[in-house]
Amino acid sequence: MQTHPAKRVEIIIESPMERRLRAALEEADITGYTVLPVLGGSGRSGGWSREGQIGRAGGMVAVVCIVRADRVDGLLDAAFAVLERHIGVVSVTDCEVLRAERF
Amino acid sequence: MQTHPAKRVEIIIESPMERRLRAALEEADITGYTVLPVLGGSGRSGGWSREGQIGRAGGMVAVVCIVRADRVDGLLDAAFAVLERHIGVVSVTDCEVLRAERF
Amino acid sequence: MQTHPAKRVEIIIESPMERRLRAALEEADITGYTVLPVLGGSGRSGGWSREGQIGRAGGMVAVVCIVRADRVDGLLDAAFAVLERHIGVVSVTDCEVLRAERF
Amino acid sequence: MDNIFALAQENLLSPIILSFALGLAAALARSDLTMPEAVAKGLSLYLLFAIGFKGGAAVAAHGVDTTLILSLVAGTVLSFALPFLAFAMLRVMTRLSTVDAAAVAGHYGSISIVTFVAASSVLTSQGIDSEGYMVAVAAAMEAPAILAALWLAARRAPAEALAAGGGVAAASQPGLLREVLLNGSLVLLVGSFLIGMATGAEGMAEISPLITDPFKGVLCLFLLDMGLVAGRGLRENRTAVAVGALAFAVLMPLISAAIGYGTGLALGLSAGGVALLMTLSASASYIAVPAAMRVALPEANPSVYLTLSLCVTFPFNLIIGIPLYVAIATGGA
Amino acid sequence: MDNIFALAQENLLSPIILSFALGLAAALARSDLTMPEAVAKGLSLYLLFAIGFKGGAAVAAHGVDTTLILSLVAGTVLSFALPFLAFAMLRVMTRLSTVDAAAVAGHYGSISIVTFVAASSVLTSQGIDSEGYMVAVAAAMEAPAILAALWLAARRAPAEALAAGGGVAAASQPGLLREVLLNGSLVLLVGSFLIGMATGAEGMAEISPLITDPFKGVLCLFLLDMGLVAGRGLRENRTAVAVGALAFAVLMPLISAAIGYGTGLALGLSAGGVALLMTLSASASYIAVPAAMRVALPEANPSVYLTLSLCVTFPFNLIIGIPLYVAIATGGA
Amino acid sequence: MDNIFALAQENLLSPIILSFALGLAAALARSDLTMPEAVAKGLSLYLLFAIGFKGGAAVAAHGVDTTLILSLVAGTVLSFALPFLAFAMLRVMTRLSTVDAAAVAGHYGSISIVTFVAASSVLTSQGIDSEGYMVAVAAAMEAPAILAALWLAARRAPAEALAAGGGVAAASQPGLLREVLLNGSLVLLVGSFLIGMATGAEGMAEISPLITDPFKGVLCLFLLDMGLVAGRGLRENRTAVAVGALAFAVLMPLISAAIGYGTGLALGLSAGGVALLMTLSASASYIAVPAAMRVALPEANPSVYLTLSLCVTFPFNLIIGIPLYVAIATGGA
Ligand SMILES: Nc1ncnc2c1ncn2[C@@H]1O[C@H](COP(=O)(O)O)[C@@H](O)[C@H]1O
Ligand SMILES: Nc1ncnc2c1ncn2[C@@H]1O[C@H](COP(=O)(O)O)[C@@H](O)[C@H]1O
Ligand SMILES: Nc1ncnc2c1ncn2[C@@H]1O[C@H](COP(=O)(O)O)[C@@H](O)[C@H]1O
Ligand code: NA
Ligand code: NA
Ligand code: NA
Repeated sequence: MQTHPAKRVEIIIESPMERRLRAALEEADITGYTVLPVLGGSGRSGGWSREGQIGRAGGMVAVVCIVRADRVDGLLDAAFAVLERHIGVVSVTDCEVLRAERF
Repeated sequence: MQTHPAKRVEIIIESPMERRLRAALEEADITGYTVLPVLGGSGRSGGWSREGQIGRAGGMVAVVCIVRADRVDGLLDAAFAVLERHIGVVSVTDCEVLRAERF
Repeated sequence: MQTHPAKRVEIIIESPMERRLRAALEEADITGYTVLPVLGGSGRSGGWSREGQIGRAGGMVAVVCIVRADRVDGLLDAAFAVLERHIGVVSVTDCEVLRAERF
Repeated sequence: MDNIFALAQENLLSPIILSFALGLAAALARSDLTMPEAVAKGLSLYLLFAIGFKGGAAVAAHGVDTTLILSLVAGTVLSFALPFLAFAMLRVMTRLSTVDAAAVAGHYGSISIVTFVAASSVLTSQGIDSEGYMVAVAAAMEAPAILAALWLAARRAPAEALAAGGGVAAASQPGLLREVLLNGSLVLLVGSFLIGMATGAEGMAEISPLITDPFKGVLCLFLLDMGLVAGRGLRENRTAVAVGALAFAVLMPLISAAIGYGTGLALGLSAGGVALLMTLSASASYIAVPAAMRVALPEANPSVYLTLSLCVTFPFNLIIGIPLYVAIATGGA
Repeated sequence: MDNIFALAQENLLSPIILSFALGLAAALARSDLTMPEAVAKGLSLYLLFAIGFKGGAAVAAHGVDTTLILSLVAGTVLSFALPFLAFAMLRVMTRLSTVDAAAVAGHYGSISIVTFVAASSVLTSQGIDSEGYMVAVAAAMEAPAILAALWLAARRAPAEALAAGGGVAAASQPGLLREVLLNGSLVLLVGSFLIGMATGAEGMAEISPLITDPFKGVLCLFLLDMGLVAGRGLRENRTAVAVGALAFAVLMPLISAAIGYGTGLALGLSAGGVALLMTLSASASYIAVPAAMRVALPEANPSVYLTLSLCVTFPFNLIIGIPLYVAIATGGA
Repeated sequence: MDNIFALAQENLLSPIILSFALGLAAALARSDLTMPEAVAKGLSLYLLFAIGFKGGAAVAAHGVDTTLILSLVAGTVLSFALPFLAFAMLRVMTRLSTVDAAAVAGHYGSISIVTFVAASSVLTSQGIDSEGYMVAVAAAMEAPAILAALWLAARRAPAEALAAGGGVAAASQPGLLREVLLNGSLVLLVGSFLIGMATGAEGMAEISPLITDPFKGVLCLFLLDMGLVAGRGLRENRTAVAVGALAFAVLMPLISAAIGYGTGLALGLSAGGVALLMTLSASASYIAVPAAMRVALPEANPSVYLTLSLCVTFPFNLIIGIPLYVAIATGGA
């Protein structure tokens, strides 16, 4: 099956910032992304878990965004503007996609 | 530690189609996969979120499937037959696995 | 934007073993990771789903861990010591990260 | 006439409607108030279980009268027939593609169980009796409309549909019919109805502190969630729906209710039963049918059918429709 | 004898059993009816809290009699001893590997709290009193069986186990014992028991509208979910379990119940208390023990122990066992 | 004096406090007892809806007296002013950075709705009336403290904050104010208050079986969860907080309560109303303010403010504060 090269960007970000990240992505014309829930984790600021929490603070989400390689820089700039002062992790992986016309 | 090359296929698909995708994978002899929940996202058909939803329509799941490189084509054919007329995203990434005998 | 090479390790492991894996990672000085929920899946031991389940047994989680390449071996050793007798899948992917100083 | 206004006003000031309005307002104002998916599903399981069980217990108490079977048949026929009417209206009133029109039509033949629950609770408040088996009629009306929609899409849009790999193939999709007939809410509704029938007054006494006393309060919370979801839908899909379609979403329930009224009278249902049959006819699905459409008619645009059903017709029935149908059925109009 | 049949019939027609049956049927028919994991967990937290609290409040009301300590000791001993019997039976009746047999045996020494709850609710319906501290006995019986299972796996399967990195190592795994003793449901059960004891009738009066009135209804919903999970288990693991193992899963509870009966009489428990001890002995764990087995005996096949415990013994106890144990304990047989 | 001890003791033995203690103990002992996030959120939606509605219905019953507006103004002022006092105390008592101190100060100006709910339920138990609109005062006190905190961070820490891209920018962040004023719990609290006012006694009668009868029991379950979360927080952040900060977290509520006492008397509130205003002043936010701080002051360390607010001040108010405030307000001290 015919596949096409692309990039998979994964942004793990604090829940209270999710809305701002989505807005920033849309402003940068990145309209395709998927948000996955996160149960817990650990980082330089210690461990945490969502269990029993009711506030937004103290939670994270993972935003997965598949883009054509030439759009990665725009995406990273947009994401970084939101993330800059915040905790969170961004990784970029090479991938192949079906139906390239969608990206 | 000894690792072996493989492929990581990630299929983001509408919840109402999950059952059919699972059946198609199993028919194509792909019996190893993991299904992750999805909270929301955005695409050409606009944004959506699972919060407060009770129906299956209007939700997606992410199916992650790690396979030997020589089985990727079979997998993609099977997935594509289900996905063809539907929204959804398929990406394939190179990876290394432990315990290659399991794939 | 400046990115740096790193590795993305994804460990899909039984829920009852999550605590032990976290402890092992921390002992191996891997303090950055994120835990994602898993809805269900299928493997050599058959299919399963979390829906309606209340016990920990019969569930899995996905642990995503982004590390510098030189730390992958330590990570895999630590993970493997926990996983060895258990079901579960480990994959390692090349990636690029922002803010390399964090890893 | 006075009666309708009195009813409408009382209805407007009920905690149920106001909870819906609160959710709607919160979502439109972009508040981050949300109910977790699991909680919303839990509440809907509760409502289905409670309404099914109470219907069954009522049948056990009053016995099965001869109208039961006739009502089930009538419900099935209505559900299958109304989409044809809806489709014809949509072709005249809107510029929707055939596939979109067929999908929307399917929603209006089928039913919304929360609308039914809200109408039941209005009847209860006003001390109006109704046939317990109307729950079974509701169940009977869920699926036939889906078949009608698929048939419409396949018959009327062969070219379109075939190009897309289509409707015909879809209608004959293995497993779809089975999936629709065994969808979770239908199974729970029918199952708890049967349990209610089997255990009767005794069973009712045992679990009534769960399924009767807090019922209305739970319905408020659920409608709060419905308001949140509808408001979010409106915000995201403002532009998806043209004026003609909006008019359809208000006109269709009135016409369906009129047909339901005639049917109910012909069947000889009680005033309460007639009001419920009107409500069922007038209501539009937003759970079972959308899921089936995603599987079988993926080319149909979900923004259109969900916006019409959930964001227009549902609130219309809740606020204006139900008091109107009750007033008409009880001869108060 | 008549009494048993009357009880069994009444039991069969209770909303509780029928809800379980509905879930089972829905899952076997491949309906997509499911309860979200979070809701199922929420219901189980409610049940544990309510049953624990009510047990504690009952102890506060009736005082601690001398049998309390003896009953706790007896429960602990039963839980540790029954796996040896189960293991022996499994070796005779099935071809399970030693590790599998040990794991299954552990499940049958431990207890299922929902089975206990269902039995309590049958007693309450029939106006039969029981000792409030039976809840504490239930708690005491949860963990010892796990140690027995690990010991069996390590003693009897040294080669097998060692080859796999093993049972012995597992038994001495740091943290496992602690994890088992502090597992969530045990802590909640014991904790709410203590709260009930401390706050007594006054505390009971404050929260009884939550933990008493809707209790049975919530139990129905929870059993609906248990039916769904059991049905799915049956569907996926039809072939995992041989006839011998099935026979074990029906025979073992009867034998355990008989031993529980003797123990209960020897302790001088009330008829209700004897019925509950029989139920505890007869029930098999499907939460605490499976989780411990995944950690400590990963080589044991979960399809085997979960299918036997959840899909065979649990329904057997629910439908046939409980009315039988109650009838025997109250001398009705 | 006797009165306080009697109250404190009664309070200590209430199921509510003991449930919190159970959660705390379980988490500290590393039990895996947890409540799913969705269930905890569901419980908090219930509590907000119930407390808001009941407050509104009480206002509908007793009429709006002239003190209402004054109380809202007073609450707003308190919420904005208390952070300045808190900030000054933190600068003296601790070595927290300016940004951390500002963030902590914001938490103590704002309120904790569960603390308010717990105090209301103590008043109800003791048959002490209070103004229904105290719920509205609670709502009014949520947000102003956040502005005060941002202002403090921007004024006092220009260098620090600017280096980090900072506070000033943050305070002027588009959307933040709107987000705070429309945060979910605030909207639900105010919305259900208005619904309660609009539907009054009639609405209350309809949904009181959900929002009144099981209220205390649900509060127990919620506090169990709060205990679990607080205990986990303590375990993970033991070292994040110095002795000075701990002292602050106990001293500040007492001082705030004293100020609340004076304000309440000046406003002419009933004894119950004074107790509630003391409680609101003394309580510290752990939902709305932390979320706003993560957005606007990400440099502030969440371990510090969450530990102080949730793990120290919340239990302090629950166990010692509330009975003390009630005793003082009712002149029992
Ligand atoms: N190396 C990593 N790999 C995956 N997730 C990480 C990593 N580092 C941090 N995280 C996630 O980001 C959160 C905040 O990290 P930190 O800023 O290091 O405290 C953690 O709690 C994790 O959920
Ligand atoms: N580029 C993408 N990266 C990640 N997820 C995507 C992407 N495009 C679409 N999706 C997901 O697929 C859903 C449907 O996409 P679409 O068909 O473009 O409307 C979206 O709501 C997203 O959840
Ligand atoms: N190839 C695979 N790709 C992704 N997930 C897998 C794969 N194989 C197994 N899994 C996951 O690991 C679980 C146990 O696998 P197994 O040990 O093969 O039974 C499965 O239920 C899946 O959730
Ligand atoms: Na209809
Ligand atoms: Na047992
Ligand atoms: Na305060």
